[in-house]
Amino acid sequence: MIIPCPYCGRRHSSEFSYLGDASLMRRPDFEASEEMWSDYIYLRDNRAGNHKELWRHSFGCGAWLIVERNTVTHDVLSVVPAKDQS
Amino acid sequence: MQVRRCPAGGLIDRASPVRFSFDGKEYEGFRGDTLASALLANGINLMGRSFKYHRPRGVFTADSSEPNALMEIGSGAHRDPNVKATMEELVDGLEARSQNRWPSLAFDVMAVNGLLSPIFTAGFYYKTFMWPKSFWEKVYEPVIRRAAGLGRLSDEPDPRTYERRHIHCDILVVGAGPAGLAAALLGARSGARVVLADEDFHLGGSLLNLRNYKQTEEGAWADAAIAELNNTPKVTVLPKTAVFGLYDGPVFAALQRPQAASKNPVTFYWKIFPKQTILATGASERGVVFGGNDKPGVMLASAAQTYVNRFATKPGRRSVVFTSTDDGWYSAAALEKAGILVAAVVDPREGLSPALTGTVDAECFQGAVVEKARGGRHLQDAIITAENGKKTTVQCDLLAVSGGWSPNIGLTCHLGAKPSWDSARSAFMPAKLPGGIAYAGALEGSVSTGTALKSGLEAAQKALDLLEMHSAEIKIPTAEKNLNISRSADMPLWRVRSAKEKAFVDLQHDVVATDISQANREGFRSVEHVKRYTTLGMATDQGRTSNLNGLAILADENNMPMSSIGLTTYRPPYVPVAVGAFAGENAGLDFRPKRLPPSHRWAERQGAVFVEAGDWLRAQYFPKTEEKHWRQSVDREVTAVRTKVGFSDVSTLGKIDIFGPDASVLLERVYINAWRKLAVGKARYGLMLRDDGFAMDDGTTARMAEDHYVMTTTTAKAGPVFQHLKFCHECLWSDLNVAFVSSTDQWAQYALAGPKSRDVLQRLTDHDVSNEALPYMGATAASILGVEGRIFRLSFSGELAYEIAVPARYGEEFAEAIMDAGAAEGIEPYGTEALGVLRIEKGHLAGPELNGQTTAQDLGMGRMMSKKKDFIGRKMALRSYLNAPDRASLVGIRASDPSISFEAGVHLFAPDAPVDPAHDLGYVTSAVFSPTVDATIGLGFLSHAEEYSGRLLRAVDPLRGTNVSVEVCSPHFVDPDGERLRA
Amino acid sequence: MQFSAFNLLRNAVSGHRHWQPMWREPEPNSSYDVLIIGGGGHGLATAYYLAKEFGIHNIAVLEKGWIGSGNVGRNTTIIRSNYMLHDNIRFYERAMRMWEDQEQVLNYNTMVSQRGVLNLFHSDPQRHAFARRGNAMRINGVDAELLDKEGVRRLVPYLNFDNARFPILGGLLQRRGGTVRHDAVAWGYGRAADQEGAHLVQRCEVTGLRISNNKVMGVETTRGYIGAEKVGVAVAGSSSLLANMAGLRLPIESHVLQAFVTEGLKPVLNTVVTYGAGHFYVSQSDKGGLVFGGDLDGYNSYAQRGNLATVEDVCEGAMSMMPRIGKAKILRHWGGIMDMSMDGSPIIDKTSVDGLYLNAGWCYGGFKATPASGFCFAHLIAKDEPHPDAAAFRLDRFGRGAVIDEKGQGPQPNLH
Amino acid sequence: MPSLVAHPIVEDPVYPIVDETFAYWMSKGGDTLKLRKAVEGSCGFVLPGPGACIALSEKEQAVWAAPDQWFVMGVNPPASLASHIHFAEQSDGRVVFSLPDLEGRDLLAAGCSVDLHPEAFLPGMAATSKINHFTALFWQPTLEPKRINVAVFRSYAQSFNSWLGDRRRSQQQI
Ligand SMILES: Cc1cc2nc3c(=O)[nH]c(=O)nc-3n(C[C@H](O)[C@H](O)[C@H](O)COP(=O)(O)OP(=O)(O)OC[C@H]3O[C@@H](n4cnc5c(N)ncnc54)[C@H](O)[C@@H]3O)c2cc1C
Ligand SMILES: NC(=O)c1ccc[n+]([C@@H]2O[C@H](COP(=O)([O-])OP(=O)(O)OC[C@H]3O[C@@H](n4cnc5c(N)ncnc54)[C@H](O)[C@@H]3O)[C@@H](O)[C@H]2O)c1
Ligand SMILES: Cc1cc2nc3c(=O)[nH]c(=O)nc-3n(C[C@H](O)[C@H](O)[C@H](O)COP(=O)(O)O)c2cc1C
Ligand SMILES: [Zn+2]
Repeated sequence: MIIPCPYCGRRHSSEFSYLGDASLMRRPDFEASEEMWSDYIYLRDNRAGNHKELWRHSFGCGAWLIVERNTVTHDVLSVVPAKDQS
Repeated sequence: MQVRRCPAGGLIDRASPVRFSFDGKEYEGFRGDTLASALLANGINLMGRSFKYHRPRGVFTADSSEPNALMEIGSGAHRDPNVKATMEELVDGLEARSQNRWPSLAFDVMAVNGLLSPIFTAGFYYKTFMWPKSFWEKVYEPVIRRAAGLGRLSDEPDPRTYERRHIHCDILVVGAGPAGLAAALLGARSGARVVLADEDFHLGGSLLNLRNYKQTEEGAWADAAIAELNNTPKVTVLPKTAVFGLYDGPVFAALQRPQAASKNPVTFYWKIFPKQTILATGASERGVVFGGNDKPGVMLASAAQTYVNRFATKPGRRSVVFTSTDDGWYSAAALEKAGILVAAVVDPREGLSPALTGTVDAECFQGAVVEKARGGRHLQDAIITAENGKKTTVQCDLLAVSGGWSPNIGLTCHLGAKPSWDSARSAFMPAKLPGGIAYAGALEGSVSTGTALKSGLEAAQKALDLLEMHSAEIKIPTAEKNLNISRSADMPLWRVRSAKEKAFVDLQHDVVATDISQANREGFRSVEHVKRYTTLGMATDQGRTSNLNGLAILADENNMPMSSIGLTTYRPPYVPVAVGAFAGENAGLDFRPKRLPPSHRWAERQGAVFVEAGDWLRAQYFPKTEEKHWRQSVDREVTAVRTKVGFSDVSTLGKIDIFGPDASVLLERVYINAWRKLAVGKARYGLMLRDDGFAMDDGTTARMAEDHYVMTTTTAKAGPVFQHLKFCHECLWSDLNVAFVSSTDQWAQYALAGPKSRDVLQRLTDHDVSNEALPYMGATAASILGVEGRIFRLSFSGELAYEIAVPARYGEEFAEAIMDAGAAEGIEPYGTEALGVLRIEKGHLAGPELNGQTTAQDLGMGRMMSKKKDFIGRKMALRSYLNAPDRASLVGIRASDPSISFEAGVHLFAPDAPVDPAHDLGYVTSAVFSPTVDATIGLGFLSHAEEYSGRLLRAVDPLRGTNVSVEVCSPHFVDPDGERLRA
Repeated sequence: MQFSAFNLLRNAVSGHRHWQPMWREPEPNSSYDVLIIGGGGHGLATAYYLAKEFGIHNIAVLEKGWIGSGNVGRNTTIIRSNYMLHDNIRFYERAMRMWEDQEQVLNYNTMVSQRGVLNLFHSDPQRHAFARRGNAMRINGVDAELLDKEGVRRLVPYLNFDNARFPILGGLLQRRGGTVRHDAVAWGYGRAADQEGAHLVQRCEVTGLRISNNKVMGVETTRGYIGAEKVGVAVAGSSSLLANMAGLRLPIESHVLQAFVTEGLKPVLNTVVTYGAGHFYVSQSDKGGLVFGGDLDGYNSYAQRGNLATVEDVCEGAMSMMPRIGKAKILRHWGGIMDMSMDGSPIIDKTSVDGLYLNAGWCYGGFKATPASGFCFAHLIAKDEPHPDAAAFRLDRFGRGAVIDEKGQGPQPNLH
Repeated sequence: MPSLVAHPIVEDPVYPIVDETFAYWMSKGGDTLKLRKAVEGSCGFVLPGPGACIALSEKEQAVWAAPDQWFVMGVNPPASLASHIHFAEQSDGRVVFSLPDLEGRDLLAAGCSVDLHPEAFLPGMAATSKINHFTALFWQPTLEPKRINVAVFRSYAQSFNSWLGDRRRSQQQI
């Protein structure tokens, strides 16, 4: 897979680390219910198809990125820095 | 004597004879030969034995789809099993051996399996060998395993040199037949960066099969094209290179076999990143399934043609050609021109044009088939059956077969695309692929040389357009002129039904036509089921010459059209690839890079013993000559720290510089405890959790300036913690004004520990390091022996201790300087082993306790969790299940008597309790002999820790056969009140 | 037809023309007592035990492809019960005991081969973790041995003992562990379930769940609607997709794991060996191929194919552990979609929808679970209560914090 | 008090090691524009954008390393910059090898998937990537004769040096 890093350009996916569903950016408030918390921590949509997810260009510029990628075809659709969205 | 060598012609260099051996006998061939062509030239046709029945087999193809002629090449460490003789370039001294036979290729006792073949049908092993139960591992399986397998893997480490290369290009062209050459040439002339790869050692593809290649217009053109490509700097020509896989990206992977002439053979593994790709992989001929179609002497017609035209070798003296395509006739003509008698041409088609049948001066059987081939170790004759049932027996030692052509679609399927059946072409054609991948030549249906050349040009033009490059002009040969016959349609011929004799579908795996029928009868209807039940297409050739025939038989049995029967999945690699090639240089001692701490060379000079810690190599202990056991060294090092002073390189701990006005806020959110009030010049211990409430890592963080902290992590977690901090910043709280830099490598940081450490330290710096000026948990920049460094008053050992940092380049010298400065006090260096003992004695945590399964509460730090703020992990750490009283928590464990010992990994039980899971109270994570306590001590996790505190338990270790009495105690074995470290 | 050496001979004489199909190919009925979605090892085993052990015969297994097309047909065939946590040991040991009788029970040679599973360690902390694990096994009555370097050398002499970046210090050996012929497990259970009356419906993809008043009514499929009292989901890598049809989200991500097989070789390896300093484990199939695997590719995927970087990583491990493997040639490599759970352990539980049961979260280790998974899932479906040996594999354990996390990686599935 | 002496990190460097100071410069508060201006004002050069580097001389170079972060060689930040940048000393954290142009490209291509063709990786460009198992920041200064500078973590330098040596050896043998 090739991921176009917004900073570094097209790079092979082996330069990146994967975290998972971009919903991990929506961390609940401490006051939120335990149920909301456990949904946030443990449950995933796990879609077959387009999927927004967090990758870090850890062997490159180090930035966290939100990558929209198709989990069936592995096509990468868009990449934006996570810090611009958080 | 090369008894079967034609007197002239061929792309071999008769001036360069090459000596080689086969099964211990010496032979001669020529440069330009393959092992297979040289063997044929020497009159050897028997080249292997089949997998299951050990039937004698001859060479079947002249390319990488070869199912039969697999050999062992080389000996000792260089012994290479299952090498295709058809692809092995002949070199001087080549040593080849047949395989899977005993005692010899000509006489193989395992051939008795053939007699049992009525039993050894598809899937027979699933139905038997079940009784008695214990016999499978002891009797049946060993026998089956010994009989199975092909070549023998050398018992020695693989000595070959593998190199890896990454290459990017505008246009990748796979296959250097007419289509590929034309495409590559146009790309090259137009100034594109081109990579051209072909698995053959001679570029040219099918053109090489032309009679007198060099004298033909196409041959001359191809040679000129190859020369030009080789001389164009922006073109990389890769002969002997099989592009074996297409991966997401697209990234193509290719394997380049070593160049024959090189003294130091290197196998290259290429990773190719093209902008545009043209696949021109050609098409492969198929055989026909009929009785005895596996006899040595039966081969593909195109292969026979290759042997006579390209290699000037006669694979037989008297031949029969069995074809359902025009190409078979041309092959027949080629045989005839080379002086092989063509006794008969058999074609199931009728009404063939006289122009076609006139190309050969042979008896012509139209509307007929070869029903059976007969012979033992050599083909003797073929029985031809005409449509009216009339049988004719024709003697022959070569039966050249052409059952149709299949485009080489393998690569096009690696990303999951499904090819579709084209009934006009009687072939599965490749699906369209995204990512700038196009097809040319026989692969996309341009099956004549002329159309292949043109389609290569067109594909290159399109690629250049997409690259927005201007396309140059090139001339291609007019080719078609020697083909004045219009092509009659191929008749897909899969099998000859009347066969009673064994008719082979998959030659290598000995899958016969009746296996397919039987599988079908037993309910295996999907092609994938049939493949798995019969093992069709699962051999080293992956069924390249057989799959389609097998599927056609299945379609036929079920009266289904080919289009709905489908194909089994193609997977990489297109040709088998050595495991070593993928590993490249990353094996043995170079498996992973080594990270060396700053004192490494110094420690080496001290005779330290080293230990791996992730990528790091750390000094484990520093033995003295009189010490016979590592424990003596470690005890001495520990005692030195407890009684005098010792020093240790702790540079491997992760160090992260955190800058910015919001650094304190960030620390508040990642650590469980409070940070805002930490004064400049002070350090604090912190524990961080994952957001699920379990502990992630611990360490001290020092505030060096208002907006600058230095965080320390454990050695193992340096990377993950850095990533975590970046996550917290960029993904959760990007409004925070902070920045991070990993500065682990910048500093040589040494722990100086022991009651005398202050005295030693004072000799290294002018900075005031008195207890008042630099109290426990103080942190300061300071000049150390004339360089700018840092001093932290931290203690992992529990003694009065410091960590002193100097820029890493001084690390080696600094170790020396510390030793000098402490000489009077009897300073000793200590390694990771003593470090471990010291921290366990003090009850400090490390990896075994921070194992991802423990919470702050479990670790005895529940009270450290701030109630005034949110922090990562807080919410989930508060869950009631994680705070239940029976949850195992950190305790100290000590042997109840100095004479007994226990090891990490023991489980804890109440003295009278049965040893079963229900009574398992916990386990020990770390255990050492403590010279300070003079007993074996450990840290562990215990349920109902409070209740058992001070009581005796059993440390049970069935693995090592021990079961000893231990006492539950505080995890702080030394100086529980922390007086020493504040001294 | 009963399989035996005698029958094989009899059929050989008659040219194998009298073998019966191993299973029927029925048109699905309009409804069943129990529908099992997923014709993998677990689904087929569940059907078999539902009928055989719990007397429910009006059942069907719905498979979108052909039976065994999922992970059961593409795994590295390792069976073992060498876990560290009691809940896992108990369950996988049940499976191990069932494997030991399986061929006789199913009348099918699944080639259960107890050739031993050896996990190498290369550092003291690793040794200690293995000791904790091995002792936990022994406490559960499961066999385990801790070998030192010489012990390992005696068992597998040609590993890299002398020239290794991470020297081998020893290994944890479970002699009863080994391999089982993957396809045969699917076929053996399929045939046995069919004989017990279950319908195996192939090329029948479930596209929707019909739920009314929070009770499952039946399923929409590519072959029409099929009603059911109870529906058991055993679709491994597709678990989240099925759950989504019921509006549920799962503590699961789907990831690809690759496997590799080399050309056939004469016997070189008698044990299953797992490298402790890299991602590599290997065994030799009865056909002679070295079958091996390594780490996940690491990102969510529903494509059954892998990435080149992982191929390299696995082969680097291979070369470092077993330097003679260099010239063994990879013949084929492929991928499977794994239902990676948030703690690396499975789920066998009811869902919040009445009549909808879930069997999932098997990660890269569900093949060895097959008999016990089928049995315990059948127990749950038939009796509406968990089998004691699988009672810990509940869905609510995550929220409660009662995770069963062998590796301590926390809720990041690609690290398990 | 005696003064410490530095030891060379790599005993037998395959290629020359650049003996200079290094540091990361990071913008305070992420205001890149302001930082750029300030640097231009006080140092006389413009901090390069993503994937780029600038070379004032053999000794003084600045390389884009990460968003809001530059790897700066041989430049002492003037005090006037203190309010604009965080400054992380890395003179001992990184070791920079200076590789001859074409040979260097060939060797790096053995382990690096970035396009290193002379027409693709031009003078003035920089990249952080993986070279085999090493993380490296490399750049080609706009100077003649052309060279490629490769910065690796200090603790890996010896290992990286052997890797380079091994690659060069097998390159020469082919
Ligand atoms: C490469 C690899 C190596 C592995 N190695 C091992 C190992 O060595 N040891 C081990 O114990 N485990 C191993 N595993 C894991 C093991 O294979 C799986 O955990 C186990 O097979 C999963 O259970 P199953 O057999 O029921 O799954 P599957 O065989 O995947 O069955 C699920 C079935 O559901 C079907 N399905 C999905 N969606 C639908 C739908 N909508 N409608 C109808 N049907 C549907 C699928 O087609 C599939 O056939 C490995 C897995 C892989 C991929
Ligand atoms: N029906 C037919 O398709 C048919 C019949 C007879 C002759 N031909 C001849 O075939 C030729 C077609 O030209 P073409 O250029 O399409 O094919 P080609 O067969 O001439 O060349 C294909 C080349 O691709 C190489 N190749 C295939 N897969 C490869 C891989 N994965 N990696 C590296 N190399 C690989 C082969 O070694 C071969 O040299 C014409 O000359 C035509 O006369 C075709
Ligand atoms: C244990 C095991 C052994 C295998 N051995 C072979 C083999 O010898 N030859 C072969 O071609 N494929 C072999 N395969 C791979 C299968 O052909 C196939 O790739 C795999 O089951 C996945 O299916 P798919 O590639 O059709 O998706 C083996 C698979 C497994 C699980
Ligand atoms: Zn980047």
